[in-house]
Amino acid sequence: AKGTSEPAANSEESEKFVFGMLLVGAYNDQGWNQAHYEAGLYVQDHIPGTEMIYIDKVNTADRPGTTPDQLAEELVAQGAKLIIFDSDDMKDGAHAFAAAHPDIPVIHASGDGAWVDGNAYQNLPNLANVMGRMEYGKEIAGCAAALSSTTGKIGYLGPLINEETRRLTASAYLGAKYCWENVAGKDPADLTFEVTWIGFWSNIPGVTLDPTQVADDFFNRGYDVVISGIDTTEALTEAQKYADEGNTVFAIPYDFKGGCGQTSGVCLGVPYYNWGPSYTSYVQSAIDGNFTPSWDYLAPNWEDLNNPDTSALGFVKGDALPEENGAKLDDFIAELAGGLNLWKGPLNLQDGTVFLAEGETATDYQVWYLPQLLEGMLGLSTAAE
Amino acid sequence: MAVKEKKIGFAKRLPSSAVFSIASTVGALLFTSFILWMAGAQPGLTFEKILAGAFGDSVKIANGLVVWVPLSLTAGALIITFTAGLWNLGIEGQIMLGAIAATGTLRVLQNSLLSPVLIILFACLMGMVGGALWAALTGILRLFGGVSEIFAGVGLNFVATALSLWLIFDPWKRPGVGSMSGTEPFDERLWLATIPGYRLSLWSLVLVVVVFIGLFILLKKTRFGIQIKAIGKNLEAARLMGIQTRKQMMAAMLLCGGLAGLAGALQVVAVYHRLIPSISSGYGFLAMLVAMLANNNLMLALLVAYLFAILNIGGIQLPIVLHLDSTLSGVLQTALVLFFLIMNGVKQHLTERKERNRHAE
Amino acid sequence: MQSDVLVGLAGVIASAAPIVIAAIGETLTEKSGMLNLSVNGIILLSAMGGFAVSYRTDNLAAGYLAGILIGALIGLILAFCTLTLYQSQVAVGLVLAFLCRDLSYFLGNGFMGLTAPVMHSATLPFLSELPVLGSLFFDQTVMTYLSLLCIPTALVWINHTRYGLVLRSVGERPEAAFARGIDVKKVRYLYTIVGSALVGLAGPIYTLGLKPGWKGSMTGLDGIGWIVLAITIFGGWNSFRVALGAYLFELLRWLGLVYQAQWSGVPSQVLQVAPFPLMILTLVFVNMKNSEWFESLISLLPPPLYRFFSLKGKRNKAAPSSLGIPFRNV
Amino acid sequence: MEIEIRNIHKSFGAVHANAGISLTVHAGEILGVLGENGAGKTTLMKILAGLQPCDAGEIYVDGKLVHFQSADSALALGIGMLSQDPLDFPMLTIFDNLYLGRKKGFFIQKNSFRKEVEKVEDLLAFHFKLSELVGTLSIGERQQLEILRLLVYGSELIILDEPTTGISTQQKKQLFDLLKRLAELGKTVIFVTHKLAEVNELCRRTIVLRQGKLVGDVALPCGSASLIQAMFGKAVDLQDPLDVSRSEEQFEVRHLVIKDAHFFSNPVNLSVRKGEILGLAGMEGSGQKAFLRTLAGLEKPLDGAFFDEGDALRWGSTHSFTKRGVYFMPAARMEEGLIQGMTVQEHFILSQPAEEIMIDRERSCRISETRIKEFSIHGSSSSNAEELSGGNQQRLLIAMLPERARLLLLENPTRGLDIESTNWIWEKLHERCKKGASILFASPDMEELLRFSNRILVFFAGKISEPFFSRDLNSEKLGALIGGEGWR
Ligand SMILES: Nc1ncnc2c1ncn2[C@@H]1O[C@H](COP(=O)(O)OP(=O)(O)OP(=O)(O)O)[C@@H](O)[C@H]1O
Ligand SMILES: Nc1ncnc2c1ncn2[C@@H]1O[C@H](COP(=O)(O)OP(=O)(O)OP(=O)(O)O)[C@@H](O)[C@H]1O
Ligand SMILES: [Mg+2]
Ligand SMILES: [Mg+2]
Repeated sequence: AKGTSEPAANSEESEKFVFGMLLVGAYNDQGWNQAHYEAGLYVQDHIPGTEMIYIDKVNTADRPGTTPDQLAEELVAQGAKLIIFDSDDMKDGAHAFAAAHPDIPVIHASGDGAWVDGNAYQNLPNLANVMGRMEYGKEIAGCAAALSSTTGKIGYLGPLINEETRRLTASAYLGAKYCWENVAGKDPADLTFEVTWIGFWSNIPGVTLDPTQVADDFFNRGYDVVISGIDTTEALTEAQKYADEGNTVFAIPYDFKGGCGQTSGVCLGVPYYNWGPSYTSYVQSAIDGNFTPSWDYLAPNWEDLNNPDTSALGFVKGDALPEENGAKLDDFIAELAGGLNLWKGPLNLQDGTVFLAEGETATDYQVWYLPQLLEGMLGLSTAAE
Repeated sequence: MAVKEKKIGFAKRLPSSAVFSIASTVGALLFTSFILWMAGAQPGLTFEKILAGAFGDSVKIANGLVVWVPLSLTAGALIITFTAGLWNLGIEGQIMLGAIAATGTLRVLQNSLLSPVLIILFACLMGMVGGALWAALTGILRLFGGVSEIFAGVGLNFVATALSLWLIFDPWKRPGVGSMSGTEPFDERLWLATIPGYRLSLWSLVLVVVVFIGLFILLKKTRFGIQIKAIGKNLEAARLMGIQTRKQMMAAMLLCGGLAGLAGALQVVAVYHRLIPSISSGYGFLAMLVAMLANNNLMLALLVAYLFAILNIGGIQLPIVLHLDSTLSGVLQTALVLFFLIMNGVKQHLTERKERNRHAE
Repeated sequence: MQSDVLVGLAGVIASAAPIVIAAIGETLTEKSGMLNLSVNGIILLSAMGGFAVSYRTDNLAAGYLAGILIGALIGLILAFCTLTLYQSQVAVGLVLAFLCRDLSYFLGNGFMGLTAPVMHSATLPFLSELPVLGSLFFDQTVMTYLSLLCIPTALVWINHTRYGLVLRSVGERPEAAFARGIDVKKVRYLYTIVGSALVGLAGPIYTLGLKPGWKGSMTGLDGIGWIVLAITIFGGWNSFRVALGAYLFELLRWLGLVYQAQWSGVPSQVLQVAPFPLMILTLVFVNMKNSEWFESLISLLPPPLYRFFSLKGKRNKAAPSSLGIPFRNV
Repeated sequence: MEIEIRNIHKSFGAVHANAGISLTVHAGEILGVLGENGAGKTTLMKILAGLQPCDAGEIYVDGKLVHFQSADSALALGIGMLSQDPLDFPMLTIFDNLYLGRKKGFFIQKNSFRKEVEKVEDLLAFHFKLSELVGTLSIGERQQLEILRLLVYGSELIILDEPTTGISTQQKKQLFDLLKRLAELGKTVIFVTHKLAEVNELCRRTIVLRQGKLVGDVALPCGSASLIQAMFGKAVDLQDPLDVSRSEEQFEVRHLVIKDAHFFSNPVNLSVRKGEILGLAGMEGSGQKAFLRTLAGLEKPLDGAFFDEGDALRWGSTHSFTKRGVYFMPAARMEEGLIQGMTVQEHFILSQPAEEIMIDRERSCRISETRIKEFSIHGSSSSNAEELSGGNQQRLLIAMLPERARLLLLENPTRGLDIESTNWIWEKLHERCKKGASILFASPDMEELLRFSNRILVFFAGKISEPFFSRDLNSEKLGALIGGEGWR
């Protein structure tokens, strides 16, 4: 197939705009990386004459001896004129590459190097950051969990502890707490929200906890919803196993629109990223020659949460969410759209210190760099002291 | 390939060693082609792309050398222990501990008034010490605890991995965040100088050359070298000849760990400039394959390490241009060693048969 | 609370199942004097292969069978290279470990994230009603039952059957076994293949049951094989103790998550890597009986006691005497 | 059962170990097989017992031509062999050890088999505790166990290959009684040895092998002279050892208690003069090896001290012994002495004490060449050790002993050598003695001990005698002592 398409491609060679993408995991992982990969395909479809090239598994375990900036250069050598780094892990590589190649626009997804007020501001003219405000997605997920839980025990399968994972976990808690009290009208004292961190983004036998075991343990201890904070699907597959054996348990995966996969009756829905529209606008601006660095912390399109062309993130309801709860969830989403802010005082940190005073709302800075979990959540806020 | 021509008459009529080397290479290529065919790819094109990816331009060649440096250092290190008959599977952990020790040293000294050159030198030195101490643990377990170095090494690798993760996510975490991207990168003045425009540091190339000349002298020209060779081939006889076997085996372990630690330290000061979760990059195990394929020959190890480095770097092209997974490089590397072992066995088999026939005449 | 713990322990038993089966497979192989270091690779390749076959055929059994066959094939290659071509067991085992791992990632790329049939637990009637044992042992999957069955079967096979005696004799002193008319090579071929086939069964137990699906290097199986090797040693080549080792390993992992919040001062990696120092300490302890200082200690005893300690002491947890040592008959 | 073998040939490389041997063994007889070391006795027996294929020749059992693929196909036809070192399983129980070889049944049938064993045990009048480990038995008991096993499996012909090595006189007597009983029961016994007395005591007929050929078939009892003539081809003449009575003492052993796997010795006090040669006599495995290894610093004694010209040597590091010129030479040439895959020159480099770090190739090449010439080793500096013939390997071992050696501890220094080579090697060793070195050597060969040593220590199952002057001993006396008789 490649041989036949080549001559045709040659004619438009001059106009073709190639952009490169570095994926931290496999491009077809049905998670974080596939969301990015498909966003790349979306760009190809929406801007004629663009082509994506990629390298996946950009991590030192899979690609010994390489650095992200080095791999980005490989993409440049293959003609890439814009590079997307898709992971926080590539932070240093993305910054180094951007500094070394001022002519090439660089997008570092999930990073904060282009945030003027952020802790890691780099002041590079060609570095942009983009991140969806997944706090909303997690709040919706938390709400869906609270609405579906009968035991009031919600588990959160956390990866490793850092600022990003803390704020997302806390958001899920805030959503769950809000819906438990205000939508389901239950006693807040009956809600348990616990996070167990496996210690890494994926399972390394003999070194990290086993996410399968963590999910099992939640279900065994009467937790009937597990929200996944990791990119792999252990929570969902375990829920499916428990459900197949006659238990009523649910899971909420993460990252990818198709995250519920082929499961039946366990998936409450999935909060997902939709990187396509923002990537399209970055690529377009690069083609037009007016790429400007920015730190984009994108809210969803509240008019149409799941619109693939306008919303930076969304929430797809799963088949395990009954219509009645679905409607309640829609109401909650509408409230969020109407300006409901769950990151509003009074809110205490896990150790009891005040995070937000009565009536105070959190700034982006406060949310992004959340120092601890919130009061009321079970689980570690930081790795061992 | 590496096998020394025996001076025995009856070996003469056997096909020469080169024939077996070629046969094993062809076997590995055929096997890999078969795997490619199974994955629905064109073998010829794939190999071509790998080569293009390794030699396409000077940057790629330099990147190949960046991999070659730690790989050959580690292979050289392993040749010491292999010569002494020790299967030092703990090599991965030794690299990691080297990197950890180097990182720790840099952390302590980075704000001191010492000149960067001194700090880097000191970090490399401490890296060697770290690797050597980790190796010493395996050595002590083997020589005084009776625990096979294979299992002690494997166990300690896991411990080393856990140790580095713990350091990265806890005591040495970046301000506020533990990140998979590793510890906070060091200041640029603490980076080992590279050739402008390349990732390659001339110093590390020089280091490899120096280390290998040193290894060559050590193994071929010193009493220590010939003593560990004797130990590797016949421990009991070596002991009865008055060789201090324990001391020399321990020395072999320490040297190996030291060099592996140096490779780990170089990863910190020359490549990553920080401690990352899989800092050893699997070079330890890869180097083990290198040493096997090179049949513990130092010169060959340099070549084989380069071949493997090329495969690693060239393999990056596979997802970009062919939508194939880069682990194909690993398949080819391991297949080369497997077929080398098989052809080695076939050769020995034929040699023995010839010998038997000779006596039957 | 009580039942929480029970269910958790039942989970430990389930998640230890593949390790038990693989470690017993490795025990059989090692009992014959063969060291199979390729376990890690076999598990990965058969996990991938078993999943792929099961996905293609939509048939669970076919997947498990594929895993077994893949294991057996790798065992055959190992046996051929070491027993027929006389190459080093360590070298060949290591190379196969890495070859299989890379192969599984390369060939498995097309099967990422797909869904194949999954094995569910099959509650045993009556038995599962038993007070504590019921929920611990009899509400499990067929593969977990198989793992439980493997333990006594292997124990009886090795210690109480004629075939087991042959196996032990070959691992202890091949030249003597040869003199008794035993085809040492054949026995070693056989147990290498059978042991590897059991190791191969562990792969699909993960991808078709415990951790459904294939996710490349994110599957979280890389390293299990080394743990299996460690547990085989930890268990002293006795299937019962080997199983205990596997349960201990999973128990520690489970405790790590249960007590994560309580033991906030302890790095989370500690319990996870604990099995390795434990294995090493066990080896040190077992080998203590061979060490010089222990020898000089017991040599102070009168001869009958001395003999008792120097031989009886070694009897239990000692490795098969000829483990890893090649045998060539004339 | 009657066995007939015809024209058996067997070669190992250049060695023609069996060169056309024909023989008939009759039912109920105890046949002796005599021959010097390397005559081909073991080879012939292994062929007969199916442990080794022959290159050519036929075996008839009761007139029927048979082919053995393995030891157990021979055992199935009633031929069983007791190997020179018991081929059993120290780490298995006696029961398992006996059971191994059963062809039938899936499970191990403990009870029925136990009864079968007991029946045979009753016949032989000894009993084993079946749950014990084989490794806890003494060598003599392990032989009995092997005989028991062969009989349990219905052996009609039992071959014993040098069974009297390493067992006590007491046990030897038991063994001989047992063998006689077997003969009475109609079993055939082939008894391999190189000890004349044993054959005379036990057998009515013996064959003699020399250099792979059958050179004698003699009815017994008969005089030793003719047997010796047949075994060795010529009578050996004795020569006088050096006179060392006036040289000074340089090594002294005080209250030394050594340990072997099976016993601890009595305390030994001994002083060795410059140039003196001390022979260690005794059955193999009676403690000589442990004694030599202890003096070489390779093993720790339980008690005692070892002085070199008044300085006590400390155990712990072998190195401190070699530094003072104390060297051990093992008997197992390729296993413990030489290193496969290393050249002759490298062997010389390794064995020469030197402090310098670097190797001076030129010098070592020179040394190697002169040594090769001096010890007339057939081979070059660059030959690998395993390429040399056995005799040359032995010469290499001797040549490797450093010049500065002051005490040579030699385990079986002429093992596997013909008489010429033996004499030659002793000439070389005498040269060392003249330069002041002392020698302790173990040998299974009484003639050698009597010929070359000034004094002789006799070892018997861990008992170590006071040194005897060899001029006060003769073969009979020494033989008796080795056999455990005549001890105070
Ligand atoms: N497996 C073998 N490989 C090579 N040579 C061998 C082998 N077995 C025996 N020989 C050689 O064959 C010859 C005869 O050996 P054999 O063991 O039969 O002698 P023997 O009469 O039993 O001697 P001894 O009294 O020392 O036991 C010897 O030269 C020996 O080195
Ligand atoms: N492994 C080997 N490799 C090469 N050549 C060998 C090997 N083994 C033996 N030879 C050669 O075969 C020849 C015969 O060796 P063998 O040991 O049978 O000698 P021999 O006649 O017994 O001599 P000696 O009386 O010295 O023991 C020797 O010349 C030796 O060089
Ligand atoms: Mg013999
Ligand atoms: Mg010879």
